Amino acid sequence: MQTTEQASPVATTTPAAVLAGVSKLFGTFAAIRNLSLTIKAGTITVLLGQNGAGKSTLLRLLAGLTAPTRGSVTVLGDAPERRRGRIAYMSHAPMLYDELSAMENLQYFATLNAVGGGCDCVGSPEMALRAVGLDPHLAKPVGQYSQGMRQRTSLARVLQSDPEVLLLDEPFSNLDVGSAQHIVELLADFKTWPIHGGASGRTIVLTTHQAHLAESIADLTLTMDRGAISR
Amino acid sequence: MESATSTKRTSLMIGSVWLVLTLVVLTIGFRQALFLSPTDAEQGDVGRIFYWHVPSAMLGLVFPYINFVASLAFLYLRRRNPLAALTADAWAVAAAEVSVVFASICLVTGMLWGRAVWGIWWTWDWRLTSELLLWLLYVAYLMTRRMSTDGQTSTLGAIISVFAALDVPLVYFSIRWFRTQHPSPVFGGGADSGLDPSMYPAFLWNVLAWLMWGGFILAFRVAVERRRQRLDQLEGLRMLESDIDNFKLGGEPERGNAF
Amino acid sequence: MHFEGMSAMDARHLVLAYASVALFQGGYFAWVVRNWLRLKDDEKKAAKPVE
Amino acid sequence: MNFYRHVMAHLRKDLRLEWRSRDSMTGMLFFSLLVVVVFAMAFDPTAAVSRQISGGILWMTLLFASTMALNQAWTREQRNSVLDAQRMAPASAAALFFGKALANMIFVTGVEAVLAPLFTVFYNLHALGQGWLLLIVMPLGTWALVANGTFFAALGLRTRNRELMLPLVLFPISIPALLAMIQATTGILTGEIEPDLWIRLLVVYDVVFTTACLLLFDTLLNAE
Repeated sequence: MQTTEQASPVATTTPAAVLAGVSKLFGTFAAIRNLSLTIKAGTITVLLGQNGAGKSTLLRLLAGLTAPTRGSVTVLGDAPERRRGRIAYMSHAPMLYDELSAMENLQYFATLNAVGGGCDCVGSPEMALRAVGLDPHLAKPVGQYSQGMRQRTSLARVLQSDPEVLLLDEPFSNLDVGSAQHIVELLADFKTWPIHGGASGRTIVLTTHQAHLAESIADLTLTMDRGAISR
Repeated sequence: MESATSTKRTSLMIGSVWLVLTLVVLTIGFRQALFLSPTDAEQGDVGRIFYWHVPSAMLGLVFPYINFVASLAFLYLRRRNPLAALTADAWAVAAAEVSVVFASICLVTGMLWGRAVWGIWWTWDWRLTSELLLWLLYVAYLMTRRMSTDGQTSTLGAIISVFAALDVPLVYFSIRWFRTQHPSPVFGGGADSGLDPSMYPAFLWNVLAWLMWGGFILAFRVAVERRRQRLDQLEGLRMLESDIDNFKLGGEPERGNAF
Repeated sequence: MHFEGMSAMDARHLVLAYASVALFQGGYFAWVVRNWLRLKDDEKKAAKPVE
Repeated sequence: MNFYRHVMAHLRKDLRLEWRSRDSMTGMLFFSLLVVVVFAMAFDPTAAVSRQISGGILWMTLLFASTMALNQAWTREQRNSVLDAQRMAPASAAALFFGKALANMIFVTGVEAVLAPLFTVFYNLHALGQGWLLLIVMPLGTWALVANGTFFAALGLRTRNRELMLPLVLFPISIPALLAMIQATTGILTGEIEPDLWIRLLVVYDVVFTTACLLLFDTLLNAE
């Protein structure tokens, strides 16, 4: 961890993400309809809504994995494709190699995330695995893990990259109540991790069906319906 | 709206006039080629295929360049100016289709000529082989566009187009070396080396005619493609505006994850 | 030109070549026209308000 | 420096994955063996004939075998959406391509190492030209197939019919390279053609297309 303490984030800095009149069509299916939204830096936003309401697509837009059909997406002051490494995204799929162990997977992604003389002390794979409650020395390949363990490995993968914007798609879906509670506390803790480089705080956007779990840490709760924000 | 319909009308008028002119020139070319130009002493009447074969071959080499330039423009504009990029894409796909049409004609007329004059339909001579590969490359381009998933067609097409454009000169030279080392007996005589002055009028009229036709069909195809793109956008807009009636509940939850 | 009868191969092939040119260009033209007309119909449909 | 480190990370990971499953290596090896046997039965080659045709057969075998393996080259990335994680990382897309291409190069070279003695035995081969030139022709030719193949296999991911797409695009684009490698190999085996012109063509092909792949891979990966 970085030891230099940051002053408490100033409220009037650049927002973490801005969506301006964003629509996303898949063929003739409108996943996102004319959505405008500003996500303040240093906050946790929880997206609720039914399947197909557009939550996942919204996260993929913020991650820069897909481009909007109309409108513009800005994350950390620029297009998300140009903020690679500062945004992390965890989807339904584990985004891990089944044949490799958790440690091997995380080390691989750690190398990919290290650009230039990046500080290796932050987000070491071992620490990330311990943080989510997994044994770093487990030699079993990820493919033989239980759903919940895979979910936690996946979370470790995004945490180790030490992101400023963290996008989580259903982070609690396959977890038992105990570990879900543990993850909620971990996320609340993650928000307070110091950042080097003068950014104004870590931002989390997550989607979930279990509203009661996320309520305690949410700064903002939005409900999506048919590609738009209804509440 | 007023100006949009009037420009539409103007372009329709220009198109019709151009088409009529083209048909006139095509008729002149046809008459020249079949009735006015002298019969080739060696080849007989079948030598007249030359007047369709050669202009098609020439144009079949021009349109790939248009496709290449339009594809580069598309790749450059893709993120910077999506609307202009769409126009570039319309030109690219139109040029590729027209290339395939002209290359097909070149191949078929060439084969008909070869059977009558050489006695064989096909020989793996460098010229024939390169033309066939050109045809294959642009068919591959069109197939890729057909098979690609929504929203990625233009980008994938543009990438293939760049590869094809890099490939064509290499194909041309490599096959030329290859066939120079094993000269085909049929190409010893040099039957079409040099052009007799008496053939000029028929030849030039036909080049002009097919150039005009090529330009017409290209512009027409671009217009149709532009229209299709506009309709697509309109449809998208309607989808966005219509609220509930078009919405399938729980539809496509996996869409967001599709790679 | 003088057609000495269609049995001669060169005359037959010349006609075939001309037919193939007409077939390819005309066929492509017809295909484009068909698309054009079909789009025109779709545009008319799209112009109607949503019921 | 970053680029090198990232390429090595991708390469190490691919080698490790292949070591754990050995899918593509065993598949390619057995397929190549089958093709060699089938051709040998079809032609009943004598030494003189086999010199003429074995260059072509060797490269056709490798082309089909590697196409088969390359079709699977990106399935592991696709399965758990690992590719999305790789796209999100600040490492360049070109490094991802290059690492994967190098890994495939190693696999196909391994297959060649097993195939070469088999060919010599089954086809009674004995090079009449400068046999050592094969040591230049083989890697150059293999790279031509593998680099383009890796690229177009990734392109296939973005289409509806991945398995069909790869040969459809790869074969026409590879024709100059195929011609060059077959001619060079035949030239070396028969001693009748000077292979250096063809080797030069292969070098040009490799340089041009590797550059194109490296430059365009980012566009391909983020085509969405």
